Amino acid sequence: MSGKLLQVVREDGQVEKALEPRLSDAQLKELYKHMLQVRLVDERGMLLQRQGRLGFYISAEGQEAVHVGAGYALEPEDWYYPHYRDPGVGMMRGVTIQEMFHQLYGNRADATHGKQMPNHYSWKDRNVVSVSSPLSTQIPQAVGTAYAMKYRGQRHVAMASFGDGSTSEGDFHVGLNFAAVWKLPCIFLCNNNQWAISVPLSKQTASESIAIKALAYGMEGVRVDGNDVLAVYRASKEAVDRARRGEGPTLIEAVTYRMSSHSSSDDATRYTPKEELEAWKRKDPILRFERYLRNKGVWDQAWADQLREQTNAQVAQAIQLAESQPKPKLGSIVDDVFAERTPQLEEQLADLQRTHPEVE
Amino acid sequence: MSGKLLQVVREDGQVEKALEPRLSDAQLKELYKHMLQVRLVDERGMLLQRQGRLGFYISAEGQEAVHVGAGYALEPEDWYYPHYRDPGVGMMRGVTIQEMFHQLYGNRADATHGKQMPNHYSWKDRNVVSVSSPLSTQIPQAVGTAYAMKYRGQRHVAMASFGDGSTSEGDFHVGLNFAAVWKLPCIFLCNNNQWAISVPLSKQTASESIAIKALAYGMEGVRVDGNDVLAVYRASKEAVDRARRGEGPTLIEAVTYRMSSHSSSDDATRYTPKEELEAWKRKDPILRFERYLRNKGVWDQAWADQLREQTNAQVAQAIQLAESQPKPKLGSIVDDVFAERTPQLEEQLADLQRTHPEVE
Amino acid sequence: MSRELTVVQAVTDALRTEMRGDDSIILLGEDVGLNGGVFRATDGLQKEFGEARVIDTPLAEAGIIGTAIGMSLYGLKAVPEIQFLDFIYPAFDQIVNELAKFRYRSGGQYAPNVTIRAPYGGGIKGGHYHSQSTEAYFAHTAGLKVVVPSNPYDTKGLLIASIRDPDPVMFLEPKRIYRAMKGEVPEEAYTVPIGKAAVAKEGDDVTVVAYGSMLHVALQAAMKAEEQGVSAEVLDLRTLVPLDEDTFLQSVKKTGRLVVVHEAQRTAGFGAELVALAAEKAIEHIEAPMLRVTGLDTPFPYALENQYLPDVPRVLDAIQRTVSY
Amino acid sequence: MSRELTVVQAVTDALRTEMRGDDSIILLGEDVGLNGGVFRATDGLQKEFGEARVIDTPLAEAGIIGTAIGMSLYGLKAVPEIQFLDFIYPAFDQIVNELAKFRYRSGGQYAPNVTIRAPYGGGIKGGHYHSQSTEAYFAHTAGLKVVVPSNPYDTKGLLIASIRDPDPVMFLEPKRIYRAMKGEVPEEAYTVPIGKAAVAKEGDDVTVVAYGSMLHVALQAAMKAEEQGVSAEVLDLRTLVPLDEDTFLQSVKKTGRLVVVHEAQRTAGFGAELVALAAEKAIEHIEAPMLRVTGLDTPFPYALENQYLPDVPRVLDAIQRTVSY
Ligand SMILES: Cc1ncc(C[n+]2csc(CCOP(=O)(O)OP(=O)(O)O)c2C)c(N)n1
Ligand SMILES: Cc1ncc(C[n+]2csc(CCOP(=O)(O)OP(=O)(O)O)c2C)c(N)n1
Ligand SMILES: [Mg+2]
Ligand SMILES: [Mg+2]
Repeated sequence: MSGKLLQVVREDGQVEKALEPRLSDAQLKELYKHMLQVRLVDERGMLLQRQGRLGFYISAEGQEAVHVGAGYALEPEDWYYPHYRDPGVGMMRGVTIQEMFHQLYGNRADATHGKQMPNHYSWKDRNVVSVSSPLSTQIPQAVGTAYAMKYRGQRHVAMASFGDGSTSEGDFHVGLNFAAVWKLPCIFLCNNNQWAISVPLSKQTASESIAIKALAYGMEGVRVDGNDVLAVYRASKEAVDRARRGEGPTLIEAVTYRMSSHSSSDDATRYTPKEELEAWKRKDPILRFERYLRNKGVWDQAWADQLREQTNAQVAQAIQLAESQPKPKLGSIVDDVFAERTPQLEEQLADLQRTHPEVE
Repeated sequence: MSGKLLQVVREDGQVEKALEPRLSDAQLKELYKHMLQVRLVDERGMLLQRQGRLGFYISAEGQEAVHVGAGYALEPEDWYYPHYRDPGVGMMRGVTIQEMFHQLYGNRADATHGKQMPNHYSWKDRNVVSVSSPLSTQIPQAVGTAYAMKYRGQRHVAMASFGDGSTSEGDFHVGLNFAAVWKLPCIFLCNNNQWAISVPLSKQTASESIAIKALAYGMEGVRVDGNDVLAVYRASKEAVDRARRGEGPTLIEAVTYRMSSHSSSDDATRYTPKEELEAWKRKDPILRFERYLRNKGVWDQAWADQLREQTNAQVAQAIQLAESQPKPKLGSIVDDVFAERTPQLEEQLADLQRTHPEVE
Repeated sequence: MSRELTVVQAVTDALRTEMRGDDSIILLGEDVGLNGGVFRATDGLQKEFGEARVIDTPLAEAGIIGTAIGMSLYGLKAVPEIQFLDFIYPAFDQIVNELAKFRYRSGGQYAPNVTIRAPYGGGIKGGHYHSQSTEAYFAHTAGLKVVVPSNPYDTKGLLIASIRDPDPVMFLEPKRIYRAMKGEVPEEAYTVPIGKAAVAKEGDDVTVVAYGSMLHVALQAAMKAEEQGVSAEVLDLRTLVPLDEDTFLQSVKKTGRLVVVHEAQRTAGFGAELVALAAEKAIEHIEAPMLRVTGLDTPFPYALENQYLPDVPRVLDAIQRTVSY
Repeated sequence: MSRELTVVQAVTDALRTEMRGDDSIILLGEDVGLNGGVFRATDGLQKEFGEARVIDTPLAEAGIIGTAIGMSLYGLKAVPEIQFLDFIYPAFDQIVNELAKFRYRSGGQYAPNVTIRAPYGGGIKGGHYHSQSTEAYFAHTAGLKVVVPSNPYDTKGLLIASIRDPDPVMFLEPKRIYRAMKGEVPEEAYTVPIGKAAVAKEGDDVTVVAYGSMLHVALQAAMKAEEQGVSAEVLDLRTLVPLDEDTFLQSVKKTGRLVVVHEAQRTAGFGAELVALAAEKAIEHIEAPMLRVTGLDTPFPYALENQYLPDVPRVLDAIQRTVSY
């Protein structure tokens, strides 16, 4: 609970042997793959936005190790309530790059029928819950799901992911308090990237750390190096195991840094100190993990090159197909308000069809 | 910040000399007076409600030492944002028993024109803010007032009082966080009476204590015996002094017990263990303080008898006058929505006057 | 078999009946367990169904609704109680931005099945914070259904229908009439359909629309009007969203006159919606100003609550003004 | 002196002008300081007035509004910004139960002077959570004034009037037109009175009422109608509460026909209030169904936002339907 930061792999790639999780070489490569894929998708997403081909984009650059490490500690039946900066959990559960780009374009093939902004994914069959823009609302929701899991006697866990700024909202407090009182299998993952748009952590909270806030609820709190995927994995795995044993919730603070602007609508150079960015560049989680894999003798350059190439090709293809899709049908605008359209919605749709016969 | 409970006067009335605040005999008697007056007003209030003469009543029985001790550490220019269980702060600032009963009856002489339920006092000229039923809302408000005091360069403080259950609301979290980040002269007084209507503290939070929640905000937290008026006074005075020195906010947890039902609408025998109540009866704050005054040689039985008699007489007289007052005038129903009545409100009043010519 | 129950007993009975047959139903809220709710609406249910199904929550409405959503996404049917509607606002974000929009934003993937019960309305000397009628906030929030019963039979049937309904429902209980009347309530489970208004009294000269406790004020006023030779038809809306436009428009077209009664403040209240509908879809039948008898555009007062609330003289006055126009 | 400013520049200008003369004005909100607001509405103000007067708050709307109330009770004039109206709900309790009711519940003793600024409305491809128009929630909350400007000049004058007004004001800024037009804005401080609508275009055949960004859609539709020989009068409401009933009723009585346009969803929207008012107070003048052209009764969609929002064809269609009735 102290300010101590759990680190497994140092910046130079050296590992703290005693803490190294027991993962096979294949698993380690998987972790690398997930992080890299997130990075590559994000790079392209930001570019598309700048080209005016996407309306909006929000990137996880520099923070990939947080949700990839945590998500990797989960089973597919565990529910994930995402922050908007963690597409990797869906991807590691089988969401394709194509599916993602359909969502980004909000087209007719989008699984959510173009209902939400880019990056606000929803993958029901992967137990990844619909991303919400309003911050922290997912926290008490995850607690409710953990309650239901426990009530149904299942040994699954629910994990909620959010940012450092999000800890200031009432819902953070309320959710963690319920989880601790009910002693639920619920894990709270704070992506502490030091900023909430332009507001630095020092203006967000005066507490020693985010992890220490766990004390207010009588729950476990840990602080990990969020640019060290093995540290995040290790802490998450311990939390998950504890949760499955019925020992209650954990707050994980993963200390990382937002390497991009907040979103495509933001220009972080207006407010972030350049040196800070430079310093964090050297801590890049993907490069660090590469160093670790090299030291360990697991690194395979050909494999890495191919992975990069393949992913980029998938992305390119996904964009092409996504851009070729039409918009969702007009009728979809009144669907999914309720299980069934009401007469009022039918009437409003008919009105629209009458005044806009040109729209499909 | 630990679970340690600050106690100055033991249950048997013996004092911890090193901690005894330096108060004159006259001041000590004032403290006694304030507690006793609250008790006597409450006794009568509950009775009037049972007789059907008051619509509602909420009593501070057993908890008098909390707000009396804390309020006594304040100067009249310090603002008090009350819980609904602490009429004593207004009283020690000169609110008369008569004024209180006019409010309880919501009559034409009520300073708030019968706008609120009984016990929801508002004493602007005493810097005691209007009581609100929605819990915890006063917490961020007090923070805003403390901000304004600091902004205006005044050395005043704001104190917000609330219950243990109220710490579960988002506004508690939000308010304390703002206060700590802004390092304000603000004091948070938790009347931890162990219950929130029928919900015991163990179902409210799993944290070690309420005081420990201060750590989540990086602020001071203290835990005091809430049935020991000198302990509450001491902790509050220290917090006030710190605040005036610009050293930021404090969370005070005063551990006490609700000796009455939650309110006149509640029947606590449905859910509170009898033994608990019995055990706490022995800790009565007024009796304990009497023991202390006796030990100290300050007690004056004739004075105490007279005080009781006088207060009861004031109460009786106040009731008589309050009951003789008419209801607020019909027109008052549309006043104080805005600084001035809108045409709509004038029209709605005229409508009412037309359909109810009998109402004054 | 049926027996005489009050409205609040019908709530308890609905919950009990439905919970017996469906272990996915979970109740949660402040004081709903051991204490059986401050109005006793959940009396005895924790005893029968255990602490895991009838939960005394910490004191945080956002937590109550937020966790209810999470439970229901996992397949449970959550039936949270908000102790007074006045205290629902800390959960407003969870209701408006989450509960109401989950199905839509996820393209139908995630559809929380939550029925929020909340006692609402005035008449109990509760001042601003134990008397509010803010049904219009919810009616103006796409994705929520809004149901308000007015008698014991409907209370049970509508509450069961709400719990079974796959959509989020705001189930607003008129606390003023919790114990004001008894009525026959069958022992077994049954539903009263959501989205159907009832003609509480037939009539020809004017349509009076009400719901919840105001239905009874409207009915009394209609009886008085009858004495004066005016035949008022009284509709009990029962569901605000989705509205039973057919029944409403039919009546308005028949009588050509409309009076709407609600406790909520006038400006932008649900009464405006009803008048606007008639003004759009039945204007050619309208023969007189359409009137609203409502709470005032003020917070709910304490001492003058009887003056704030619509009463028989005010409703009668409106009826007379519209028929004599 | 005056110069051409956009709507968002007029906001900044109003704040700057007023803050120079009154050190009791405090701005607070998420990203309003160093970053000048995500829409740059407070650009440069922290630099000019310092961190104590332009505060980057922690991320909690309840804290922003709650502390604003506390500041103002102590005599400051707090002007909080809510980053998007969609994110105001965590503060809904502070607004509805506290800000709006403080004066009333304290019998006039405590009267918070808070002007809440919030960008609102669609048209920026923001989906459900960066597009909402929920002005009706606030219009239905006694104790709040609700102001919506539609052009740069009014923006500055109404914002200054709101800050000076002793009552709480919801100042809703139509973000879609933040930069859509420029207009003359005097350099000095001036006010545009709260509670007064403007006749944006005179006409005889039908009254079209709008506010905010929809005013421009209404005007365009009115121009098209003119081409077709229909003379539409267009009202810019500017203030929803307190409503300028006189101007509104005068126009409706003159034209006998009413079309209301707003982005908000239809059911229980503010359009219903306007229609209901006309149906109560001007029914004898009404010659056709009164129509509402509004957002749909759905959450705000992303891909189909242009279909959701009222546009010229829909407004024109309503105008035609009502005049040809
Ligand atoms: C309730 C709410 N308030 C405000 C916003 C606007 N907003 C979007 S992201 C953001 C900052 C979030 O910071 P943090 O939680 O640290 O997450 P990060 O973006 O840094 O990952 C803000 C203020 C919002 N989405 N929801
Ligand atoms: C927001 C809100 N939710 C619910 C209530 C109903 N309520 C009134 S008092 C109370 C319990 C308060 O407990 P606590 O904070 O411990 O204060 P105590 O009454 O014990 O002094 C509840 C639930 C309320 N007033 N406000
Ligand atoms: Mg952040
Ligand atoms: Mg308590």
